[in-house]
Amino acid sequence: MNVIPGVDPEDFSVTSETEVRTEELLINMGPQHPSTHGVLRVVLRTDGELVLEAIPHIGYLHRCAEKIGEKVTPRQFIPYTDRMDYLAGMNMNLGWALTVEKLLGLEVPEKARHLRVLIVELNRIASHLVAAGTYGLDLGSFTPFVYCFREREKILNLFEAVCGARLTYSYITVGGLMADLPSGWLDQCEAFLDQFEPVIDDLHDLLSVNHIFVKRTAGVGVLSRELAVDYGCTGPVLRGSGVDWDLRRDGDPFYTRMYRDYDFEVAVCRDGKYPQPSPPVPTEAVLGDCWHRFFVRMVEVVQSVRLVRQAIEKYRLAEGDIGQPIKLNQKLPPGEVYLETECPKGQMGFMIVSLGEAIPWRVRARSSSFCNLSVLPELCRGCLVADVPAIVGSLDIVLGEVDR
Amino acid sequence: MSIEEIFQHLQEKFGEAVRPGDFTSIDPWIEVGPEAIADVCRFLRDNPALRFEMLHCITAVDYLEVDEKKAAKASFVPHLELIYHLSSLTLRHRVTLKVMLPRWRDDHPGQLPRVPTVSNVWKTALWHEREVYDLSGVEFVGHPDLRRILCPEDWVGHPLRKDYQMPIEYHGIRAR
Amino acid sequence: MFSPITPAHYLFVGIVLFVTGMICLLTKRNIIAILIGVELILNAANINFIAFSSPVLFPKRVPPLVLDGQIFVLFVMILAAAEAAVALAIALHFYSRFGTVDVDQGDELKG
Amino acid sequence: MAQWLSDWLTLSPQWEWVAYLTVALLQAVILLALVMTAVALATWAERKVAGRIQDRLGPTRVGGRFGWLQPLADGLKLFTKEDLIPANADAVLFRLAPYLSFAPVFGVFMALPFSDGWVAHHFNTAAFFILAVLGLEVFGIILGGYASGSKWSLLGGMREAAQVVSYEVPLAFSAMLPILLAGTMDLVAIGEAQRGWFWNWFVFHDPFTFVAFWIYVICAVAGTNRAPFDLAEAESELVAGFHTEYSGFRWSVFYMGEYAAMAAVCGLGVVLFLGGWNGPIPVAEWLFGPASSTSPIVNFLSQLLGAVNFIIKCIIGVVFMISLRWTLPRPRIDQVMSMCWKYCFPLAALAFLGATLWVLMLPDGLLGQGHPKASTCEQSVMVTVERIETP
Amino acid sequence: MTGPDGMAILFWLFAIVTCGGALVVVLSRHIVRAAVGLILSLFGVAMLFLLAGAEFVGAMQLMIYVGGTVVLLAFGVMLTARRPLLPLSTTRDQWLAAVLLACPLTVILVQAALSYAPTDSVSAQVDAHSGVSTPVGMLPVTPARLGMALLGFSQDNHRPDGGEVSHGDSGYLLPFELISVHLLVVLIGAAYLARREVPSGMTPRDNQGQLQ
Repeated sequence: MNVIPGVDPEDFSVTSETEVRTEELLINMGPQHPSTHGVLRVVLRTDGELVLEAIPHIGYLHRCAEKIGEKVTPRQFIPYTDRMDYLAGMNMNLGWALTVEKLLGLEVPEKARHLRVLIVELNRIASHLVAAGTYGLDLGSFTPFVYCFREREKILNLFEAVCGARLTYSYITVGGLMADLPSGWLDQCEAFLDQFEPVIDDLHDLLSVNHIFVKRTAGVGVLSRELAVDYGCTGPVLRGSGVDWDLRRDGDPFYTRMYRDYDFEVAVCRDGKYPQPSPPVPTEAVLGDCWHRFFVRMVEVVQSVRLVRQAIEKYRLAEGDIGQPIKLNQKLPPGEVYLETECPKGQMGFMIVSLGEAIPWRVRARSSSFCNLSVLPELCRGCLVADVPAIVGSLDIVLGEVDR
Repeated sequence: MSIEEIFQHLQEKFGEAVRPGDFTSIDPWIEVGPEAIADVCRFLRDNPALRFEMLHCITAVDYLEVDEKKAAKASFVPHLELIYHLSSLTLRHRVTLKVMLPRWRDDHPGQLPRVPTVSNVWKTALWHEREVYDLSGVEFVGHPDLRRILCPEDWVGHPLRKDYQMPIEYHGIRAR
Repeated sequence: MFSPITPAHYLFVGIVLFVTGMICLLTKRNIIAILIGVELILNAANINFIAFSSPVLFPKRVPPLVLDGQIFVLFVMILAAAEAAVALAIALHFYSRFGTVDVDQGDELKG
Repeated sequence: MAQWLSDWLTLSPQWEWVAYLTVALLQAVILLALVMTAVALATWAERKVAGRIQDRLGPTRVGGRFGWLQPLADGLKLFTKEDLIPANADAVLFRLAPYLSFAPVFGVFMALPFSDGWVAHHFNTAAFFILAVLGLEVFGIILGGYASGSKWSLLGGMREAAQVVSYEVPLAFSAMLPILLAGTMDLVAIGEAQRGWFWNWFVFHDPFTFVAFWIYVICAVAGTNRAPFDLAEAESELVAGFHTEYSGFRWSVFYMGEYAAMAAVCGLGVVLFLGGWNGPIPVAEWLFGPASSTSPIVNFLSQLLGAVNFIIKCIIGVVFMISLRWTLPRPRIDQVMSMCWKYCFPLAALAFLGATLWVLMLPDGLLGQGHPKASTCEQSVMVTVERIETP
Repeated sequence: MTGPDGMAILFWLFAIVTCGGALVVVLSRHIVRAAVGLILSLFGVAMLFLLAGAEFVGAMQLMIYVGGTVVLLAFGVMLTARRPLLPLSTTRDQWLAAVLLACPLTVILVQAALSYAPTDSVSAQVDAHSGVSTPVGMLPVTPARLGMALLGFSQDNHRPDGGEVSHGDSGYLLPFELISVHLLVVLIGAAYLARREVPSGMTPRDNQGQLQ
C-alpha cells in the first residue's frame, strides 16, 4: 500500500463511521493502478469481491491552473488549457479562446470558424478513440487499444503537420488560429477519414457487440437520468443516460453559432435506437449503464466524421483569413463571463472575472471530468471489484482535467 | 425565460433576500442573500416554471487588493463572491446567482465565512463546495463531508485567496 | 547398497505421520490446524492400507489383497474430502460468529 | 539404460544405484530442457502472434529478422532484475511459491507421451495423473498471493483458488470421454486407439465428443489461468493479482509455469481428442508399415514422425490459446464461475452420458464403419461378467 | 523407475519428503506454513502410493487430497485470517500433554511394526533385475478393475485359476452407495453451513454465493 505524507492509509474518516465488519477489507486502488486512468485513488471497502463503498480521492495532479490564470494574460494561459484534458487539447484551447472572445465581443472570420470545427471534431475523434481503446484495456482486451491508438496516431500526425505538436497544441487561440493549414493537408485528412470509417466497424465487432464485452458492461453501473443531472454529469455520460443534451446544439448562442450551418445528430438513444449507422442495442443493456456510455462515444465518432467532412468542404469554399490573434497583453474589458463548450469528456466551462486589466482577476475552470467522477461512489455501491474499472473507464475521466 | 422573469419569480417568493444584480452584463446575474441561497436554489429547482435541474459550477472570487498602493484606488471593498451557474435542460434557460460574503466571518481573520450548503439540492455541489472550501475558504454549513479535495488533507491555507502565502516547505519538500 | 523396501518401511512412514498428526491435533488450537492434523492421521492409515495391498511389496501373494486396500483408501480419501468441506463450513460459521478460529474461545453452547 | 550404464562403467552391484541416480538426473535434465524450450518458444510465439493480431511486427531485433532470441533477451533481463521481497511478506513462502507453481507442470511432461514409444514414464493411469498434477499448480499461485502480504495479491489468490478448483471438475469430465471410448487411462493406448485417418480422432467420434472437446478447450484455458480467464492476475482490476509483488526471476518462474501448463494442456488435449501422434492421413502406416516394425531405424523414424505430428498439433493449440488472449475481453469472476457451473459442467456431464449411450447403441458408428478400439470398455465389462458367471 | 535400487532411492526420497512435511506441520507457527507442510507430506504419500504400485490411488491422492482438500484448507485459512500470517499460539501444557501421549504411542507402534514378520515380501528380492514382475494369473491394478469392483464385479473374489467364487458377494457396491449418499448429505450440509447473509443494505446479486 502506498504511504502518502500526512495520510494514514488505514484511516478514513468516512469509513470509520460505519462499523467495519470482520470480513471487510479496505483496499487502496491507486494512485498507481493500471485502470484508474491516471493518478486517481479510490478507496474500496469490500466484502470479498463485493464493493460496499468506493471513495475517490483526487488532487494528485493538481497543478494550480486557476491560480496561474490569475498571473498570466489570456493568451499566455492557452498552454495551460492544453494540459487540462491533455487528450483533447484543441477542445480545451477552443473553450478558453471562445470565453475570452465572448468577453471581448470578438467574432472570428468564417474560414477560422470552419477550421476550428474541423480541428476540434478531429480531436474529439482522437479523444473518443483513446476512451474506447482504454476501455477495452480496462475489460482485459488489449487489441482494440492498439487499433484505437493506431488511428489516433494518424490524427496526431495531421495535428503535428498543422501546429508542430502532438499533444499540447496551443493551436486555437484567442481571435483565430495560430497558423493556416499546410498545403495538401485537407487531402490527407480526407484520405484518413475514408480509411478510418471501416475501422469503426472493426471496433464495434471487437467491443460494442462482443458477447463478453456486453456481459461486462450491460446493466453495470446504471446511472439514472435524474442522478446524472443531479450530479452535473455532462457529455457522453449524460447522453448515455438518455438525456438529449448537446451544447453544440443547446449551448450558449456564442458557442452554438460556430456550428450554425452544420448538419449532425446528437448521439443519444431515442426509443432504443441510436443515430445510424450503428449496430443495434443489445437487449441486456439498460439506459445509463456502462455499455451506453461507451456506445455514445462510438456513435459520436461517426457524427464527428460527418462534421469534419462538412468542415472540409466549407473551409475550402470559405473566403478570407483565419483570424488575427489578439495581442499578448491586450487589455480586457471589465466584466465576468462564463462559457461552456462541448468537449469530448463533457461540458468544459471557463470563467473569467476581469477588472479591466490585461491579466484576469480570477480564472475558473469548470471541469467535466470532475463532475462526472463525483458520481463514482453512487455507481460503485454494491458492484464487484471487477466492475470498478469498468465504471471508471466508462466515465472516461482525464485526471489532468479533474485536478486541473 | 429571461432573467427579469426569473427575478420576478424569486422576488415574489423571497422578497428582500434576492436583489437584482446586473441584468445588462454579458452573463446577467441575480444577487441572493447568503442565508437564503439554499432555499432559493431549492425553489429554482422545484418550481415547474423554472426547473433548474443542473448546477454547473460554483465559483468563489476573492476581492482583495494586497498591494496597499493599489488598494486605495480599488473599485471594490474587500469581500468574497460565490457565483452559481444554473441551467435547465428541459426549459433551456440559464441563470447566474451571486452570493456576497465577508472575507472572514465577523472580521476575525481565520474564521471562514459561512453559507448554507446546496449539496442537498444538487448532489454535484458535494464536490464543488469541497473545492471552494479547499481553495477559497468558504464553510458550507450542512455539507455532509466538507474536506479538502484537491490539496492534501493537512494543507494550510486556501490558495485562491488573494492574500495566500505559499508555505516554505511541505513535509520536507521545498515549496517556495 | 540399499536394502530392498519392505512393507515395514511403509509402516514406519505411517507411524511418523500418525504421531505427528496426533501431536498436531493436541497442540494446535486453530480449527484449521486441527483439521490438518486429522488429515495426517488419515494418511497414516492410508499408507498402511496401500502397503499391505501392494502388488510390488507382495509380488508372490495369491490371491492378492490388491483391491481391498486400494478401494478402502479411495473411500477414506473421499470421506476426508467431505470431512474437510464440512469442517471448513463449520470453521467459517465459527469465525463469523466468534470472530476467531481458536476453538478454546468458542466454548459456549448456545444455538 | 541404467543397466547399460552400469555395465559400461563395470560398477559392482552395490554401486549400481549411482547409475540409476545418474540416469534419473540425466532424464530430468533432458525433460527440463524440453520444457524450457517449449516455454521459450511459447513466449516468442506469444509476442509474435500478439504483434500480428495487433497490426504490428512483434520482436524483430534480437536474433535476426524474426526476433528468435527474444526469449533469451527477456530471460536475461529478468535474471538481472532486482529480486524484491516486500516487508509484509512471509519471506519463506514468498520464495517457495513460484517453484511450487512450476514444479507440478514440469511433472506433467513425465507422463505425457510424444509418440507411441516416446514417453518418460509409462503410467497406466497417465491421463488421470496429468489432470491431478496440473491441479497442483494452483497451490503455488494461492500461496504466492497469500504470502505477498498485499491485498491485491490475496484477492488474486482467492480468485485463482475458486476458479481452478471449479474448472477442474468439467475438465476432468470432458477428459473422461476419450478415456471411456478407449477403455483405458493409458495415454499411449488412447493415442493408439485413434490410429488411421483423421475421422478416427476422438473429437470426430460422435457429436458428444465434439462438444466435450470444446468444453475441454474452455476449461483448459481457464485451468491454466490464461486470458480471457486470467482473473487471478487481471491487470486492470487487481494490478497484477497474485504476482503483484513479484519481480525478476521469481516472476519469470511463475510465467514459465503458465506457459509450460499451456503446452501441457495442449499436449493432453491432443492425445485425448486430436489423435495424438497420428497425422490426419495415415502416412506413417504407409511408409513404415504396422507399428511393430522390426528395424530400429524405421521404428525411430516412425516415432520421430509421430512426435513431429504431436508437436505441430500442440503448437496449433498454443497459438490458438494465444490468439484467444489477444482477442477477447475478460469476463467477471461471477460470470466465470457461473459459466463453469451452469454451462460447462452440465454440458460435460450430458456429453459423458451421451457418449456412453452412443457407444452402446451404435457400437459400429453412424455409418457402420466402426471405431478401432471404441468398444474396449464394453468388452472388458463383458469379459468380467463372463468370468464372474462362469464358476 | 525399475529395479530395487531405483525403488529404494525413490522410497527414501519420498519418505523423507513425507516425514519432513509432517514435521513442518507440527513445528510451524503459521497456519499457512503448516498447510504447505501438509501439501509436501501428502505429495510424498502420493508418490509412495505410486511406488507401491497403486497408480490410480496415487493420482487420486494428488487430485482429491492435494488438489482439492488442501486447496479448500488454504481457502479456509485465507477467509478466516484477519491479518495475513496469523501466528499460532501453543501453550506449554499442550506440548506436555502431546508429548506424554505421543511417546508411548510411538513405542507401541514401532513395536508393532518391528514385530511384523513379512511373510512373502522377502521374495521381492528374487526378481532383483527383472524389476517388478507381475505374477502369473494376476492382472495389473487398472482403474477399470477398481471401477468394476466398485460396481460389484470384484475380481478378488475369484481365484486367478478360475477357482471358487463366494456367491452372494457383491464387491463394494454397498459401501460405494453409502459413500454416494454420504457425499450428497455432506454437500447439502456444507452448503447450508457456509451460506451467509447478504450484508444489510445490499441487494443480493446474481451468483453472490459463488464468490466465496
